[in-house]
Amino acid sequence: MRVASALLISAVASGCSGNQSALDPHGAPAIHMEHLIIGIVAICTVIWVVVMVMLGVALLRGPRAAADTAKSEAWLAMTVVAAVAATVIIIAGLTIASFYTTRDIGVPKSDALTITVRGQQWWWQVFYAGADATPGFQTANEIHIPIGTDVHLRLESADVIHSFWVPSLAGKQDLVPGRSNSMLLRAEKPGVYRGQCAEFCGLQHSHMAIMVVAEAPADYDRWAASQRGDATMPADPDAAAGRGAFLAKPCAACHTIRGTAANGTTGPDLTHIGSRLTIAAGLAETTRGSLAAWIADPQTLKPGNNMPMVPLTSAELQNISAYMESLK
Amino acid sequence: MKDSATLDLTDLPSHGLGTASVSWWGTLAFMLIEGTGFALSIVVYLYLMSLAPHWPLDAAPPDLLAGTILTALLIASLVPNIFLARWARSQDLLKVRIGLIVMSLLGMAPLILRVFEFPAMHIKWDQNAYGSIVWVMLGLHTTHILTDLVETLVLTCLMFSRHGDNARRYGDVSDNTMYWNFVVATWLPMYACLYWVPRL
Amino acid sequence: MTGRDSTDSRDTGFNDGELDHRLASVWSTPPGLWGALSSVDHKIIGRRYISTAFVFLALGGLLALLMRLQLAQPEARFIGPDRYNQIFTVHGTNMMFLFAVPVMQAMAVYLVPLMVGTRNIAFPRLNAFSYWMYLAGGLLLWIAFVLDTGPDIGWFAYVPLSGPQYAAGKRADIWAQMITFTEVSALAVAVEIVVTVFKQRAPGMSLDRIPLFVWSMLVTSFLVILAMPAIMIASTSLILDRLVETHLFNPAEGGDVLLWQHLFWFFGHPEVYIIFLPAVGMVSTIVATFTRRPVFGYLAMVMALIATGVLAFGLWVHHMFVAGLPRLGESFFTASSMAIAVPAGLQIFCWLATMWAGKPIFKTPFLFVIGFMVTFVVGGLTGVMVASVPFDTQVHDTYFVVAHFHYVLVGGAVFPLLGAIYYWFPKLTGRMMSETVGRWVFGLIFAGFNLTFFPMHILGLRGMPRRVYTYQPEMPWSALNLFISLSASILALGFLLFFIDVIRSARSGAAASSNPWGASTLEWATSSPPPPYNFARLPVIGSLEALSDQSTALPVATGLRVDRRELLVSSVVEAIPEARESSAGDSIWPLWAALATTATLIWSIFTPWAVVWGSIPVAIALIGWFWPKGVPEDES
Amino acid sequence: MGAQNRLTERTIANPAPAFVAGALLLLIGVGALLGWLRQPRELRLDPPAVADLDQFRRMPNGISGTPPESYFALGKPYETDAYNLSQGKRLYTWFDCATCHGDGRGGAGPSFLDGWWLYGPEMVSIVASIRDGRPHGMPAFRSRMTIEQIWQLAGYVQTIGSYTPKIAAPSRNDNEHTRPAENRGPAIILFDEGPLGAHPDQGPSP
Repeated sequence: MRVASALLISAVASGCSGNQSALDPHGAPAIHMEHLIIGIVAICTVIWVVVMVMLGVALLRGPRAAADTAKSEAWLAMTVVAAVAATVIIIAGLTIASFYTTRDIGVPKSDALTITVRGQQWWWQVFYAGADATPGFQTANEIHIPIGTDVHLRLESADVIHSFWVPSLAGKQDLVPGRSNSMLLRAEKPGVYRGQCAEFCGLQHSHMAIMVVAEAPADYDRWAASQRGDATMPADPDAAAGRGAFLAKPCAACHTIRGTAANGTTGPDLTHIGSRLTIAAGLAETTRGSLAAWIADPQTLKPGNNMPMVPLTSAELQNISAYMESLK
Repeated sequence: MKDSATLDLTDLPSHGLGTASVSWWGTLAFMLIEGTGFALSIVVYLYLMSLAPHWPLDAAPPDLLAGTILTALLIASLVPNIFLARWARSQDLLKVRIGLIVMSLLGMAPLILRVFEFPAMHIKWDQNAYGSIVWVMLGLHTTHILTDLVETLVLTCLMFSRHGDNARRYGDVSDNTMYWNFVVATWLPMYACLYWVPRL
Repeated sequence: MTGRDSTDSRDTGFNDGELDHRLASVWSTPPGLWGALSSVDHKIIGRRYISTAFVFLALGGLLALLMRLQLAQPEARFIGPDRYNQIFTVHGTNMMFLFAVPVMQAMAVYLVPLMVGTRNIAFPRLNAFSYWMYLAGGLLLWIAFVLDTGPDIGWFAYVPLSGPQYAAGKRADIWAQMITFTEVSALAVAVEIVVTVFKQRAPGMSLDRIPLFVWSMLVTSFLVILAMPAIMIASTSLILDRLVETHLFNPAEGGDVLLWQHLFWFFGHPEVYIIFLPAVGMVSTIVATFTRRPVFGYLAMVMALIATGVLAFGLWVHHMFVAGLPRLGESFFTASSMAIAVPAGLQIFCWLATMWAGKPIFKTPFLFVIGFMVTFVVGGLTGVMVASVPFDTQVHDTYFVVAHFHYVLVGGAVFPLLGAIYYWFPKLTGRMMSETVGRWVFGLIFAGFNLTFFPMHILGLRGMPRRVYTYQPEMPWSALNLFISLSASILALGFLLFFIDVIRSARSGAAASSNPWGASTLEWATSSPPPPYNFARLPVIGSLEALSDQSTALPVATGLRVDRRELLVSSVVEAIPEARESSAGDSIWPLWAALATTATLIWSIFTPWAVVWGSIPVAIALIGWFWPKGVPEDES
Repeated sequence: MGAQNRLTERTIANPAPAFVAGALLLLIGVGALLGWLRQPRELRLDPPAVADLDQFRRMPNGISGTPPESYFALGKPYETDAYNLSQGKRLYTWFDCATCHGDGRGGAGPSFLDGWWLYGPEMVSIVASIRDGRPHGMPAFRSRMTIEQIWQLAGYVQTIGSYTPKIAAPSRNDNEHTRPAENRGPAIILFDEGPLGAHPDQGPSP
């Protein structure tokens, strides 16, 4: 059943959809790690097979000598010593391979694009720093990076320990309160790479996903420019009514929409929520319907999260969803 | 299966003393457990110190007086303690009784001084991590003085009762003196850590 | 006082029947409830301990089934996140602290005194106390869980999630205080075992003649003694942080959240070997018996045990590879974590050599050993994988790790334990378990286990994190999860059959002779089950294989008193007799002491003053425990 | 000595495993019963129950009043339930109550720790103060929080000014420390009798 676990794993890997898998790497660190994983798994599989063959033969071999002779004992002793020596050599080899891979994963350079990710129960707050002329901006649960460049992630936590893990791009790194950790993120080709909090962080640890959108540098610059802008007044009358409802209801106390009076800071910044792929940390795709479902009853979809169920009429609900969708 | 008697144990003593005693080894094992605990508390202290920008955190270094007198007293208490151990070994009831009374008093005196040590730290447990760890360390050691004192008091009562004059009791007194040596010995690194490390 | 005793109180003057009668009158536990509550017989307490641990195994298994039910489908609504978090926390805590460690120690409580040829464990009242503390701790956790106040912070209880700000209510305190209960009982048993092995071995059982199981329990006990204080400091600090506002783990006031992880894993990694090393001893014992020859390389096996024990303290950081520690330090821990594969490998090779040279007899206990070899090697190799920093940063906190440690703990410890139960059942109960059912049990558990846990490796590599109460339908994990959940029912069926077999065999199994397997260790030199005094006359040991030569009479020592509970104290290295020593009689005081301690510990999660007021009844109970009662055991 | 006596008392019977199993089952049974009686942590209240929380009656002077019947049916969760209290503590930070009330010692707004509560210590008064605002600067939070959050916050605020520590009260926060935590009853520690003295009628008496 487990005879060819390496084969099995690679067979499974080739068949999977690949948006959140250590075996489907698209960034330099993850590629190095995948080589190491496949190498170690292959070696270990061979070792396992050899040990099992020895076990089988030892148990089932044919007629045995009537009594142990000193000679056979000495032969056994030599075999055991040789096996231990082989273990030492293999272990040393794997340790060295591990060191080299660690070195290859690398550390981010100081001039790399720096993105600060702040873990919150149960969503990701993302800060893009501004430069001299350009202001920085804030987004949530979604990171855009240009392909082919090293990106430096600064990882912090607002409450408990979380862990940032986008397996197709890199290994994981914890977000530890009171400390600031760094990791290197790099994508080699455009795509959407899903990640998920990997350190148990309370009630909604299961629903704390993050999307990394890797795109060509020009696309990335266009995205960054649009994110820097404030939200615009929606043209659609429903959405405009939704804007009014949003500001009148408790929504604005927790969320910020730049360009409006809404400046709450405890929930995700919604200035460009309509442009994000998902809502509620990867819970659902961003559509008017899913937005309405989420706003109507967040505690059913994600029990225990910090967004309260705000009593709304169905018209208010529709209008606010339309407004959210319009915030591209 | 048949038996064949090959060894006669009749002449062995009916209670072992020192390393031939089970309770001696038990005491040693508990000392190992608690010693590990003490060592870890010092490690935690040094770990927190290594993270802090300055040490002690927001407090003056502890006043030396109470802690130093207590340390001197503990070291001095080793002398009657060693005598008591010797008397217990020679099973001298009168001297053991006197020694136990002396050691009971020498168990209480450090507790009085300890009352002055807590304020001498110039910080409370709930102010910051420095305050927390020094109170935890002092508390941990105080618990050990207290438990040994209770044990000494109970043994003193026992030695004045009809159960007293018995090799087993002398063994218990002897183990108790060993434990007191341990309580004193563990204090010395803690004293150095609590009072002198902040002055480095 | 030597020589004061009259000769008619010595065993020399009696024939066998009269001697048994006299010894039984001194060593037996009185019948009835009071006798049961005050018993200090290591066999009674050992059986009690083992049974309780298996009850906790069954309960923990039920929780595992609940989790598998919830995870069988994506976005299932069978269990909510709040309850699920309690379930996996209680499952982990229960299996580690209430099953795995206690059951191994419980086997030792029962077997070690028999295997070293003494009449009771050292400090028998402490042994009774440790059982009551263990029971109280287990009940605390489970009653809290049933009350919906079970801990929901994971068995590792990382701060700040378990700290004052993010863990509301008393859930985390119950976790931390339950640790104290099991800690006290584990430490007490460890001390008893160390002293029993050091000082109560049968005459002539020098260090190089100690059975391997006893060696493994000796090393394990030292691991307990050196590792448990770390969790004691950690859990106490957590309660202090939560109750009286200390700041040990609060980064804003100079504390540190990673301090918790260091302390926890400095205990937590040796904990794995605390569970695994006894299993190694069981495997060695079973292999020797069922290959009809001594284990190959006795000295190498002992050295491997000690080396594993030492190395166990040097690799805790491999649980923290993604916490953001300096890379150089992490590399050291990669090397040390890999290095522990060497003693483990050595042991595997020695067993293989034993099987090679011996004549295997495929009875149920040996089948479990074969199952152990197959699965534990997988777990060991995946352990080598997670020791590598880059490998670990991909699989840390994923189902890969869930698979890995279940292979190590179930494959590496529970399989040998089940084999050990089949093997020692005659000595525990005087009856044999069914060989036919045993083969079914082994088959179901072995197949069910591998089908359940092997796919988890793949799930982990494909990105499924641990400790999630659900996952989304678009993730490609549904099919494997359903498969795993279905396979878990095979595993559950195997365990169900095991429990049925145990209960049935204990009531009506075939009667066992004193040595049904033809084994060579001392516990088989007395009847099954052993009399309350274990050995009418203490055996004298002349070789490693105490019973290897069945034809000649067993050499024994005479001269112990029969009018009090008396056993022999011997020297540490050579086991030369040093003294006759009394062994404590039955007492109710350990129970009172445990109740007083329980009340204090539970009360202390509500107010710190509980420690002050609670220490008074505890002190009274301890004085009652130790105060001489004028019985022969209290005097020399 | 006594060997013959003990001989008659003792047999090799062993009722222990059955006894332990029995005791264990009994205790688990008791636990299960208690568990059935106990209410679990409520993460989502039904909308009608939430709406009902808004329906309480107040005395004409704005001090005190009667909570809705359903509040008692739920078991007064916002005063006794640790989870709700800790959520209230979060809201205290998130809604910047500290801007006016400081760490509970007051500032621009009144202190919760001085034994003098203008509108009394009852839940209904606190909920009304938060929901509808009060003269002299207390804004209404009706449009900024849901009513359930207001009850949670009110439960927490009541805990700050408590003289007898509540078991369910939150403990310290993971940040800089300015006063003893709620579970130590800070009001009794920090009580500072002002010029007006204590008002047992309108505040928790020290």
